[in-house]
Amino acid sequence: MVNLKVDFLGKEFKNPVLSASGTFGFGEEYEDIFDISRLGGICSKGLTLNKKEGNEGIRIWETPMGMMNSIGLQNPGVESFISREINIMKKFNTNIIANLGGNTEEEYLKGIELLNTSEVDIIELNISCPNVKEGGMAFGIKSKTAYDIVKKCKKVSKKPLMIKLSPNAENIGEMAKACEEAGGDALSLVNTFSGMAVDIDKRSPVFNNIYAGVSGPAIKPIALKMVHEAAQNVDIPICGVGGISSGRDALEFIMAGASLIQVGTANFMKPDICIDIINEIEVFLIKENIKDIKEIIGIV
Amino acid sequence: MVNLKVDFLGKEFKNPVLSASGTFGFGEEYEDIFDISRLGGICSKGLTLNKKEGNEGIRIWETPMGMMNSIGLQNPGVESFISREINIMKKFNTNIIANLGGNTEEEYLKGIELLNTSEVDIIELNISCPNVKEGGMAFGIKSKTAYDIVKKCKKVSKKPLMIKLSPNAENIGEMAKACEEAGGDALSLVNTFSGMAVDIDKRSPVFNNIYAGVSGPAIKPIALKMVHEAAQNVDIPICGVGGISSGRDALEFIMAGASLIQVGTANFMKPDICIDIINEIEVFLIKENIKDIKEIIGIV
Amino acid sequence: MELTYSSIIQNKHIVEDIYEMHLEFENKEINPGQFFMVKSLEGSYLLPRPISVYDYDGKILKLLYKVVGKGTKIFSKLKTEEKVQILGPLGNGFPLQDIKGKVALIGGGIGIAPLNYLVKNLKAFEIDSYLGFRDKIYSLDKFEEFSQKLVIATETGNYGKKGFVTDFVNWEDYDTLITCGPEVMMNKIIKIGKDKSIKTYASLEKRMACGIGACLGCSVKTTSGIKRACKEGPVFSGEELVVEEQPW
Amino acid sequence: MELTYSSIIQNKHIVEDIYEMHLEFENKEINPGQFFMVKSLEGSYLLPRPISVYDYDGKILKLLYKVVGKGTKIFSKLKTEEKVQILGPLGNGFPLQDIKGKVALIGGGIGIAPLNYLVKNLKAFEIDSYLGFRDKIYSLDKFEEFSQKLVIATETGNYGKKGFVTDFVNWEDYDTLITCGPEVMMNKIIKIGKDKSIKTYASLEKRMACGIGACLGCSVKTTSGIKRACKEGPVFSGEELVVEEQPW
Ligand SMILES: Cc1cc2nc3c(=O)[nH]c(=O)nc-3n(C[C@H](O)[C@H](O)[C@H](O)COP(=O)(O)OP(=O)(O)OC[C@H]3O[C@@H](n4cnc5c(N)ncnc54)[C@H](O)[C@@H]3O)c2cc1C
Ligand SMILES: Cc1cc2nc3c(=O)[nH]c(=O)nc-3n(C[C@H](O)[C@H](O)[C@H](O)COP(=O)(O)OP(=O)(O)OC[C@H]3O[C@@H](n4cnc5c(N)ncnc54)[C@H](O)[C@@H]3O)c2cc1C
Ligand SMILES: Cc1cc2nc3c(=O)[nH]c(=O)nc-3n(C[C@H](O)[C@H](O)[C@H](O)COP(=O)(O)O)c2cc1C
Ligand SMILES: Cc1cc2nc3c(=O)[nH]c(=O)nc-3n(C[C@H](O)[C@H](O)[C@H](O)COP(=O)(O)O)c2cc1C
Ligand code: FES
Ligand code: FES
Repeated sequence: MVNLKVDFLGKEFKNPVLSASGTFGFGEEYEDIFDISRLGGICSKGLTLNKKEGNEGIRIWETPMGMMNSIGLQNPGVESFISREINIMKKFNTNIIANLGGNTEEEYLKGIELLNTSEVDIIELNISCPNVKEGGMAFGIKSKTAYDIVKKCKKVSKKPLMIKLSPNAENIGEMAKACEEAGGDALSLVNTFSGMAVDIDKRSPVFNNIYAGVSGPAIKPIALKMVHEAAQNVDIPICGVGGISSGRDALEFIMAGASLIQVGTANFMKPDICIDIINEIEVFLIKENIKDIKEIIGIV
Repeated sequence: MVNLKVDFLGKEFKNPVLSASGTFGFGEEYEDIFDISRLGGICSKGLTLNKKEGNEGIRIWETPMGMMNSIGLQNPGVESFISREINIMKKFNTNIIANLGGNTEEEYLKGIELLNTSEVDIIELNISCPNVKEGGMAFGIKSKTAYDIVKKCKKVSKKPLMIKLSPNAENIGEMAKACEEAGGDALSLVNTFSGMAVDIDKRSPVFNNIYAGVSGPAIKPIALKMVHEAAQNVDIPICGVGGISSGRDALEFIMAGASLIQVGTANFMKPDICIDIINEIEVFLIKENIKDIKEIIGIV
Repeated sequence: MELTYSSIIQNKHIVEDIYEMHLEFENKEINPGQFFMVKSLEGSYLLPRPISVYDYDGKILKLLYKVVGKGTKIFSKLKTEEKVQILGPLGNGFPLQDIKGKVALIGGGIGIAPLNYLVKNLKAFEIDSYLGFRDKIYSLDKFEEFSQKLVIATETGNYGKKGFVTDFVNWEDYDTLITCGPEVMMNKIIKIGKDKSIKTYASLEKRMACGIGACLGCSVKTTSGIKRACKEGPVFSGEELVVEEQPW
Repeated sequence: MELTYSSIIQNKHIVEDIYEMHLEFENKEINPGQFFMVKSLEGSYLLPRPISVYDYDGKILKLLYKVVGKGTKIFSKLKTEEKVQILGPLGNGFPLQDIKGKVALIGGGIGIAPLNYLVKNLKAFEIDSYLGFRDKIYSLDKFEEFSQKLVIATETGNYGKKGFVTDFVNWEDYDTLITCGPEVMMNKIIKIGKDKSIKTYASLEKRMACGIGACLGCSVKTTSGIKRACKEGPVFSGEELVVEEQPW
């Protein structure tokens, strides 16, 4: 038997496959479709200190082998999460990653303080959501800004902090390094790319916010490059995200330096795709006679 | 009849559809396939002062609705272009845009001096090729570096200068502005995105250079956003490029602020696709009762 | 609800851009108004497409669909015995137990699809059906069989009355209006329902990614907050919908 | 060379992952060794695929292809009467006028496709054919008809001799070696040709985007500089190839 287990920030992951934030709710909707306890972990929908209703207008748009979304961090707020949604996640017997966004420093810090007392395994600090105006993403563009917020968050956090980077960062290598230096325990990347669609019949942007986040297989080669670049620049572990829809895709990210990977948009294409991906990774390791997945993390 | 003509840097373009640099050679290979004089213009293969042999190893890789290339600016050099290839282009009776790359300031300046005496209509200054190590792209990442090179090029150039921006620029709005302030006469964007592919069977990167340029429909929403952002930041005209494969795509770019558009990767999907695109634009204008394409440039 | 790969029993062209697909799908319970996320196995698109249940008899799942873009175009080319990925049944469906009194079903174009499976399950009620088309008519059988009155209108006047079908409804005759069709039509009916205090139900079409409530892409503004068309809908009562701010 | 949309006359499964497609394509001139860029009209991929001419009689263009990935998989599902986009004939083809003396055609697997159309056009020469397969054999007719000697080898020993077909060639017997197949096989033959001063021609497989010489994606290193496999190739003489540095 091959070993798919990964140790990441002191937590054991059954396998390197996680569901990505915002594409998997809090897990319960997928319960009827497959056995969620098979996942390495689940990243919660992006949380904010206070409940958010999200954006108006069209929220979903298909693009060539990709999609755009402008959900705008609709979520019940951290307190509700701790008293309600986390209990849904707990019963799946896998790692719980709370994805936390914010518009201000205080929001992040208060959110973390609340999460400190909860049973989440890791906090994924979302400094990269392109869909809220004031914008978590504001923190994720310039390395210096990111450094400052991560440093402060790290000070209050009792949970391991995984910083979720934006592909819109000015310089991904520098950004990765800044987050490491600020004390980030791990990195996840990438969040969605800022993109646009025009409704030419109406002669107006499709999205009320004009820009929206691009995800899916279309972005895979660019996301993979960013993961590789980040891995070249830091020593903290990395969770790779962006367009993964097969075991081969996942293995590309792992070889490029990701210890774990997240599956986002592909869940919509085939809601049990995470299981396929876990199986394909396992079959590859067996075929290639690789005893332990750790042997190939970052070998490229 | 609707008017598709566009005046761009003092040149008349029959219509806004150009073939993009590197995907159309110097035009001659497409001659058997369609009437090239129907194009608004042709951007030459990227030229450098001296002949280049290009990169070793795999040069082409398909990605989901996109492709990666690592040609590495294989080209005959500016002098050969002026004495030979330009004559091929001249017989197509359309605008000739010479795409010029370089590794050093001198290379750019000398290249421009040679082109000054030629019959090219516009020089497209490629500060964004990700596939040469020393890299034209080095000039296209930081706004300040771009400003400096554009300023110098502008001083020697007797031809209108269209600056081709990289989507890997740290800040596309700022970059656009910097190129305008340095005297750039127009902008074209985007060049290819830096991306990566891993051959998991060989456990090595697919490309000898590790990273390569991503293009095609996959990048369209991101490229469109960048064109819109640039258009919001400058007053000089813009030529939109990136993933355009239909008249509707072209119209999205035009409405987002592009006066002209270029078709690259889509030429490989269907070698006469530029003609389809011109026809589709015309049909749209007729149907929507738009008399002149200029009415919709930048209306979004 | 389940994810499965169903064989196509037939996939036939009905008229103009309208097709009907029959799928193997045995022994499930499906409420009228529910839908499936449907995806062909090959094809250059990413998201499954939401399609309503047009009819179901415990054995064969019938879908009626209109070719409007890439996905439905690919559907129209699928052949017998090929498989499609389906996820469902999804959504709430029409609240059969709450529907009262004399009912008008008002369908526009392809919006008649969910009403077709509804009309036969509303047997116990007094139903009049009003169906509007642009030019060609289709899929009238069930409405003829189960309605007391059937009014057809076409915009071109080619069949039935000429004009919008909503022009031929005597609103005061009804206790309940049930509608599915173009948004302008549904908005109009919801407004009439509100003005005249007639109970209305509308089945909304929103762009969807997951179809199961996980992505929050299909939000609908209601008087009791944001709801998900795929989970708390697609059927909403007119009263709870905040129509003015709906982008549909 | 032209861009056209050809109807599929038939598209049949031969053996294992090998298929044969027949296309309408009338009254053109095609040299053995030329190829077409082939693309299905629907399907989730972008670049056309280069496929050699397997046979042509002035009316029907025949292609023999192996399903290895996404594109060829989609090809294998295409049905009679569907259309495919084809661009061609492309490339140089084998230099019929230069081929001299006693000739060995050495094909490996699907690499026999271009040799099949070549063998019947080399009628005037003395030809021996050496065909290697992994396990199953296919498409031997033309080689039987037009070769003086036909040697078959399979890696499994299932048919013919057991081993690599190159193990059964008596190199000194030939003036010209013509090969198409896996890169290791072709490299070996080119090397043997160089060592023994036998003229060799190899038809190379390089990844292609445009197929017509415009993108410079298919570069081949030769003693006289970089050449394009799609334009100056795909057939190159062994002498001019710089094999050591070829990534194939
Ligand atoms: C609950 C529900 C039930 C539906 N039932 C039916 C039915 O029974 N028969 C039928 O023909 N159509 C039905 N529709 C509409 C159908 O989903 C769209 O026509 C279809 O998704 C269009 O896909 P396309 O690829 O052909 O078009 P494209 O325009 O290429 O689609 C692009 C994207 O937009 C989405 N989209 C486009 N139009 C619509 C729309 N009107 N509603 C929702 N999403 C859209 C697509 O799902 C896709 O993600 C239903 C929609 C919903 C939400
Ligand atoms: C001049 C020429 C003639 C050929 N003739 C034939 C033939 O007659 N029959 C046949 O079965 N095959 C032939 N091939 C190989 C054939 O082109 C590939 O097997 C095919 O492109 C694989 O496509 P895919 O989508 O199935 O595989 P994928 O691996 O999914 O393809 C991904 C990309 O890689 C390229 N690619 C993958 N393998 C090859 C390869 N071996 N050569 C070139 N590009 C490749 C594809 O074109 C595509 O762009 C020929 C190749 C060349 C260059
Ligand atoms: C509908 C949708 C909602 C998302 N919501 C969030 C979110 O709340 N927080 C977050 O960090 N990322 C969010 N993302 C980004 C994904 O987690 C992931 O980083 C991105 O989509 C790239 O991965 P993919 O290509 O596999 O989807 C969302 C993505 C989608 C498609
Ligand atoms: C094979 C290939 C070669 C290219 N060579 C050049 C080049 O020499 N100079 C340049 O400025 N851009 C070059 N490009 C970039 C294109 O001109 C274009 O900017 C980019 O591909 C995005 O457009 P597209 O998505 O329509 O292809 C090349 C692109 C491809 C695919
Ligand atoms: S479509 Fe995902 S929540 Fe409704
Ligand atoms: S494939 Fe484009 S030059 Fe050969």
